[in-house]
Amino acid sequence: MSVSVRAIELNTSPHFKAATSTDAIMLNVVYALIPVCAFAVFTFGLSAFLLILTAPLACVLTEHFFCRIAGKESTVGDYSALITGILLALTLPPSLPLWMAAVGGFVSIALGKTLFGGLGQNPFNPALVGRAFLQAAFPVAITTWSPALWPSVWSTDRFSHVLLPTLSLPFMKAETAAGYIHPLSVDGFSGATPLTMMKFEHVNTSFSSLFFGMTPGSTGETSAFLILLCGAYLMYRKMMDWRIPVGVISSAFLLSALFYALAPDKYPPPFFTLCSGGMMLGAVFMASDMVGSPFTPRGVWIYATLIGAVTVTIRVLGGLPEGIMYAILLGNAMTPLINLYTQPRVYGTHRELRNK
Amino acid sequence: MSQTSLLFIFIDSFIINNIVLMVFLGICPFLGVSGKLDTAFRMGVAVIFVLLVSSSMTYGLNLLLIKWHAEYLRIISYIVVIAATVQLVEMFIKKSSPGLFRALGIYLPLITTNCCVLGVAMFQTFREYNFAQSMVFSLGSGMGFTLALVIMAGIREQLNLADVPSIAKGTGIALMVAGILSMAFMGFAGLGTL
Amino acid sequence: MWQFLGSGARKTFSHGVHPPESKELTQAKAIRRLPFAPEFIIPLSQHTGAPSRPIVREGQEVVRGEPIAEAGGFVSVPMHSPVSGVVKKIGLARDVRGGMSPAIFVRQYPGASQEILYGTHVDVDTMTPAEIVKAVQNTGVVGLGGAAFPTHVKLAVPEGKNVDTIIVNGCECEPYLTTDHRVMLERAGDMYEGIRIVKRAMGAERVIIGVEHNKLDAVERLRQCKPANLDVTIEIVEAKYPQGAEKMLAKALLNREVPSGKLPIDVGVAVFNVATLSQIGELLPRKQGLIERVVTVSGPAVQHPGNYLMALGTPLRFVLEQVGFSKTDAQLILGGPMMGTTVGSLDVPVTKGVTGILAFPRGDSRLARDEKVYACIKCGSCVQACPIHLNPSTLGLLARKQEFDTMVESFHLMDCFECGCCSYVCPSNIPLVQHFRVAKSVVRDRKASAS
Amino acid sequence: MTADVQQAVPPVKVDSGNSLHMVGVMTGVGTICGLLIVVVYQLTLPAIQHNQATIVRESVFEVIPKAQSQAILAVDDSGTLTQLESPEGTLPKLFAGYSHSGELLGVAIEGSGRGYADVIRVLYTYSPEKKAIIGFKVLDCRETPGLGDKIIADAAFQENFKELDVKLNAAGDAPANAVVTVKHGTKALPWQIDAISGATISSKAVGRILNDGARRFVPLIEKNLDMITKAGTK
Amino acid sequence: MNETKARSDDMNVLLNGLWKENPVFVQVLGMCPTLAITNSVKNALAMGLSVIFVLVMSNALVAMVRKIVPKQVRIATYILIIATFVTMVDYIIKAVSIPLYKALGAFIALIVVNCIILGRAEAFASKNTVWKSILDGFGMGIGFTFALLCLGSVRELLGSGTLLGVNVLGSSFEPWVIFLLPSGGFLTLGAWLLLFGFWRERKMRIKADKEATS
Ligand SMILES: Cc1cc2nc3c(=O)[nH]c(=O)nc-3n(C[C@H](O)[C@H](O)[C@H](O)COP(=O)(O)O)c2cc1C
Ligand SMILES: Cc1cc2nc3c(=O)[nH]c(=O)nc-3n(C[C@H](O)[C@H](O)[C@H](O)COP(=O)(O)O)c2cc1C
Ligand SMILES: Cc1cc2nc3c(=O)[nH]c(=O)nc-3n(C[C@H](O)[C@H](O)[C@H](O)COP(=O)(O)O)c2cc1C
Ligand SMILES: Cc1cc2nc3c(=O)[nH]c(=O)nc-3n(C[C@H](O)[C@H](O)[C@H](O)CO)c2cc1C
Ligand code: SF4
Ligand code: SF4
Ligand code: SF4
Ligand code: SF4
Ligand code: FES
Repeated sequence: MSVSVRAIELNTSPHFKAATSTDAIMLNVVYALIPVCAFAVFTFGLSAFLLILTAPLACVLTEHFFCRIAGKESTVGDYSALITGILLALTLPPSLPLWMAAVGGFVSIALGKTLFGGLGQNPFNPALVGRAFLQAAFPVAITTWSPALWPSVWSTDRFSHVLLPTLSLPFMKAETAAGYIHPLSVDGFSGATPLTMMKFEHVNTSFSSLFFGMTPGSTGETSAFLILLCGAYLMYRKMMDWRIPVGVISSAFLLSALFYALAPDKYPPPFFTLCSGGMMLGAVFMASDMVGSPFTPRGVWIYATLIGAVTVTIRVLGGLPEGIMYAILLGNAMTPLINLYTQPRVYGTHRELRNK
Repeated sequence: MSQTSLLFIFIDSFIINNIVLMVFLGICPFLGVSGKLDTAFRMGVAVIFVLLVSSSMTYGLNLLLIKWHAEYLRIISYIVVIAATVQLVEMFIKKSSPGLFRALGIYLPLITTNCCVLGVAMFQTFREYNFAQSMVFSLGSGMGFTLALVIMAGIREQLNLADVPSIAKGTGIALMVAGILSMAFMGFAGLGTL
Repeated sequence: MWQFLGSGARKTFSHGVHPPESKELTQAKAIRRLPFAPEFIIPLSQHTGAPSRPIVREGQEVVRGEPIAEAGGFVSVPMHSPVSGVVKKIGLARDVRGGMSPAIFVRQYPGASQEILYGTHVDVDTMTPAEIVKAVQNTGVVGLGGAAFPTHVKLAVPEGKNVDTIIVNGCECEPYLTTDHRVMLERAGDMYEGIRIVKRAMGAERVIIGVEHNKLDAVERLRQCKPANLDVTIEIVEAKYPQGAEKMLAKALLNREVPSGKLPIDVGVAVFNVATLSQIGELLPRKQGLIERVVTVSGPAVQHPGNYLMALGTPLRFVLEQVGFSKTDAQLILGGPMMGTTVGSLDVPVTKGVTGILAFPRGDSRLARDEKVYACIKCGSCVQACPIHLNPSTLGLLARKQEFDTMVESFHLMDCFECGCCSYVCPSNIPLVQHFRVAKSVVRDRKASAS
Repeated sequence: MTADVQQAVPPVKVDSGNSLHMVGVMTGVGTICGLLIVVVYQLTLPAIQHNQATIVRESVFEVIPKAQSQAILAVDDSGTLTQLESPEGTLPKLFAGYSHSGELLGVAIEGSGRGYADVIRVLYTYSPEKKAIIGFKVLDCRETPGLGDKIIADAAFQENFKELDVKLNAAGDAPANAVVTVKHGTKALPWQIDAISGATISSKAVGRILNDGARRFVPLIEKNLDMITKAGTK
Repeated sequence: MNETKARSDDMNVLLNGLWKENPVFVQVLGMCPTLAITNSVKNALAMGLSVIFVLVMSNALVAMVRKIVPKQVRIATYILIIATFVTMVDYIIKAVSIPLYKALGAFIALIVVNCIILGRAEAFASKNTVWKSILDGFGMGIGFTFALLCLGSVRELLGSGTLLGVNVLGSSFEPWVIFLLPSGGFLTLGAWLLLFGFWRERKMRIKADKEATS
């Protein structure tokens, strides 16, 4: 038998590759976010659905547009812009005018990502850059909340009606606050999230409402349970660094437990801290974005602890009810420094060795 | 927390109303000397040092101006005193610690024309801080300046390895990063007031 | 503490990767001899160091085991004829990298018995260390673990240095390869003899054999036939790539780190591969030369995978014909999938450094090929894989911007030993090791042209 | 520098003549500068004083409805009041407003406190007749435009200060009820301030400023009511 | 002939500061006032006029004394001169309007250390005639004011929907508060620089294309 080989490939080692690739990781994050989105639509209705459509669309179009301008191949295929859009939508209040969500999507990608060179090169979490911009630009609209429409309101009206501000004309003022709840006529909604109630009235919310998401809040942040579940899937698939959520959550828990121990009537209990506001969504899906987080083993813990501690500090001592967004952006800002000062010691460069 | 307590003044000047990101003082060195982490850190230390010395000098000077009813000479005398202080500090360091001079020397003259030194002196005068408050205020401002500068330098060093579009290279991208940092620092607003 | 929980207190180093092992294809297959090829190609530069100098003429008849080339210096070894036959020519032959390099071509006499007629018995116990070094050089043995570094050079401990521990490397951490495994099972006696010789030559106090925990039968066998008068410890280490690298092994077994830019000998350690030692133990007492070695032939495109004893110089084409290889579109790898090299021609011979021949059909899912390269997403997988604790992510970004000086000065580029763990894990498919190889060679060239 | 270049450049002489020249120039320039400053200072001084006085006067008239004349009273540490001619000095000041007929309409008090972004300075009126705060104006605030700065002009918020109860307790040393800011839409008692929704922090800051001021100055005003009433007739 | 040349020379000096060497957009100097007081057109205008005044006056005085000031005390003298005019502006603004003075805050005093002014004294006025120096000061001042207006108008328009306090975008326009905040200042200036960068690059590309075709 004679052997003939037509095409022999020349390649450099290693010739093996681990199976996960970047686009696969991103796609799995999208999968993991789908249940959270579905629950948001279930809770808040049609407006949430439109929001979760608009922001990602704006992100993807922006990314495509800038790739075309730069004459590069479009990079929307790596799904990262899609994630940015979905996460942005999940951090916005359900009743936010869609045009504002589109602005947020544009800012996320343009200012948060493309400007720095695209995927992987952005120092800050793009979705949070977009949200921080919206928060500073439209502070009233972004702190106007609508009630969770389950389990108290079972009417399916929410799937056929939008909240009034959702369809506000571009660049025009949102409909007035009074009209927010109008089409669904929910009684006794105070327009406050568990966090604002805690911060400004010292009213606690029941654990189960918080844990399973029966509270008003940003579109995707309400159900701590679901977020943990979806995060666990990603961690199981080794597509997410478990140390970051664990670090953020435990440092937030410890610090708020300390405050609570000092003055239980003034400060929220630690479980409230963990399950309210954007803590879970931020810790699990946003702090864990590897692009803006350190990659050294010690650095990861420092980063996560910093985020947890800053969040609790802002919530407890600061002027704002919520601080996770700012904490993550600050964590991102510190990342290059953290990386630099926690470089692992290179094999064979022990101090004793060097002295020899 | 009382707004005149030393701790509050420190936190306020350090992060809440960060002198660079919120008050807009010292932007030129913030943009100009933030290319390299090492340089940035040294510049920051030099500024803290000069701020402490110059604000104690201007504090005393202001007392004299008030006593002599010569407040109209405030700007001119402050800037002269600051320039002289920087000169003296430079000479003193050169004599006493050549190592430190080598590290900080070239930054000192630049600091004279850095508006955060005069700005801090002016603010402490307008806010009628006493001596301890003035010192804490200038320490907090100096550290806030250093913090912002060092963060910026870290990010810019990292961006050197990124594909920043050519039209944004340099000052453009630095300003955008500063804008995002400034948004991030907004989270501290109202700290200690509720 | 984590290690304790995770891997049952097996000794190892931190970081590294776990590629699928796929050793079950060949690990149970006893060593079998491959038939002699009609023609052999013996490159003069099969080892690290100076090429050997031919001592035969074209047309000269040679006997199996006869020296046909002498050492070209101290860091060099002689060559011996793998078959009885005639020197067809001395000229250029294709090498693995696709270039041409000098070699001796020997045509087999079809009817020859191929008995080894060469060699006499020598008494090792009466030899001085210097005589052993010379004798090892004469056997032509080089590192059979893959690097092909002349073994006698390692044995000659320089003045002022001292080797207290000899590590015998039985890790074989590369996927697919099972030659060391089989050698330990089938040639343990020769190996212990080799250990005795080497220990005497270097005056070492201690010998440790390190074997990965996926070869427990080999451990069992080594324990059984350990000579009573030889003080050897057998240690089980975790099966993890690159456990077999000498730096990692020294760390795992002795918790010693070879200082950056130095050799194991600087921390009193010498590392030898099990096959190297078994050859020394076999050849040196008989004053014979290295003419064959065990090679694992495996991979999905091979019909009869196994561990074959091959005469050095056997052309690849012949090997593949013998083991049954039918594909026309394939990737051939000499060595293991993590560190081996692909070959561009079937006329390349098996040399002293070849540990395995692997054949994969095109499109095999494990192969790194044609994958879309994304930007580095700073996931840190590479940082957590690099056994040297480098920062491949930043090194990769620096390489892209050609910042070679920063790579060397701030990020220890020169400590990278090209194990490939970083490339293996990178989800963005960035060819990190390739970048580092290029960078290192640029830096070396610059240094050379500067001095 | 090479040797011939060094020769080409004449060495700078640092003799006494040169430094005399230096001192001379500096003195000259200094004199000119000093002169310029003093001239401008003198020229602008009346206008500046006028501006400052006007601003204070007008603000006071704004917060004391229908007032026609006013008196400025400084409060020293011991709690005694002295009448001033112009609003200068560092002591806290009260501004009493009088009607055409010289009747005391209210006393304006200046207060300041930390808001969301920076210090908020306000002026508000205590009416001895109604025992309540009846006027309110923000002098200085750097609160977020669109949110916190609603405390300046928001009509609903201003409504709080039409008559905000600060009547004294039986002992007469402090208001009977502390002024507090409550969440938007929950004002129920006359001493509560209804917060602006979306600017709770700024609203609370205003409440705190008023409460601190009332605790300190309302008992003082009530004690010195005669003196204040008379000050208007001077 | 000679006269026209002189006139075009003057024009060059004047235009240099306005565009080619714009202190803010090109030289990146005087950043603090540029960012701090540009949240409305009115403030920008007041600051711009103040800087023009100080620049022209100090340039003139520096040029006058340039021949008699010894090298060692050059900088000290310049600072003295600049501080004088800044003090004058400080008082003039206070005399004109106290609210305006408050809006500009400490930044009037900080004109002293504005690198543009010392920079022009050092780089231009100390080497040129009084007339040229006045022109340079005026050009640079106008350039600075132009930059302030670029920022001020964008920030006021988007941040409050007004220009010079007049409602432009209608009452139902939702203002983008961020443009009035510090971060908006950074972002707006950054955006202008990006825009100029884009123009410059496009011009260069067109030029390169032309050269390639010819
Ligand atoms: C230039 C050079 C000099 C060496 N010198 C010695 C030596 O003096 N002693 C020694 O034990 N090994 C020496 N080595 C061998 C190395 O320690 C090592 O065993 C060899 O490079 C193969 O290692 P590897 O298979 O891990 O890459 C030398 C290697 C090189 C490349
Ligand atoms: C990444 C890497 C992995 C290695 N793995 C092994 C191994 O599994 N087994 C082995 O014998 N040598 C391995 N080596 C080579 C050893 O470092 C060392 O050179 C060898 O054990 C020395 O023995 P030798 O000279 O007898 O071959 C590896 C080298 C590198 C760089
Ligand atoms: C950019 C920004 C600016 C803000 N400015 C103010 C402000 O000036 N005054 C204020 O009271 N709160 C300010 N806030 C705080 C929030 O609006 C806060 O939620 C509010 O004060 C309390 O909420 P509520 O009144 O809806 O209960 C600001 C928040 C952001 C993000
Ligand atoms: C675990 C994980 C979390 C992520 N979180 C974010 C996020 O919070 N915001 C975002 O814009 N992109 C996120 N991404 C997507 C992607 O990393 C991001 O768009 C990059 O920052 C773009 O360079 C995430 C991706 C992964 C795998
Ligand atoms: S010299 Fe002027 S421009 Fe340069 S950094 Fe210093 S202050 Fe900025
Ligand atoms: S060739 Fe491979 S299996 Fe053998 S020692 Fe080297 S890395 Fe391990
Ligand atoms: S190839 Fe080099 S950088 Fe990559 S893991 Fe191995 S030693 Fe580290
Ligand atoms: S593994 Fe690849 S993508 Fe991840 S950090 Fe390293 S180089 Fe970047
Ligand atoms: S540092 Fe240049 S103007 Fe402030």
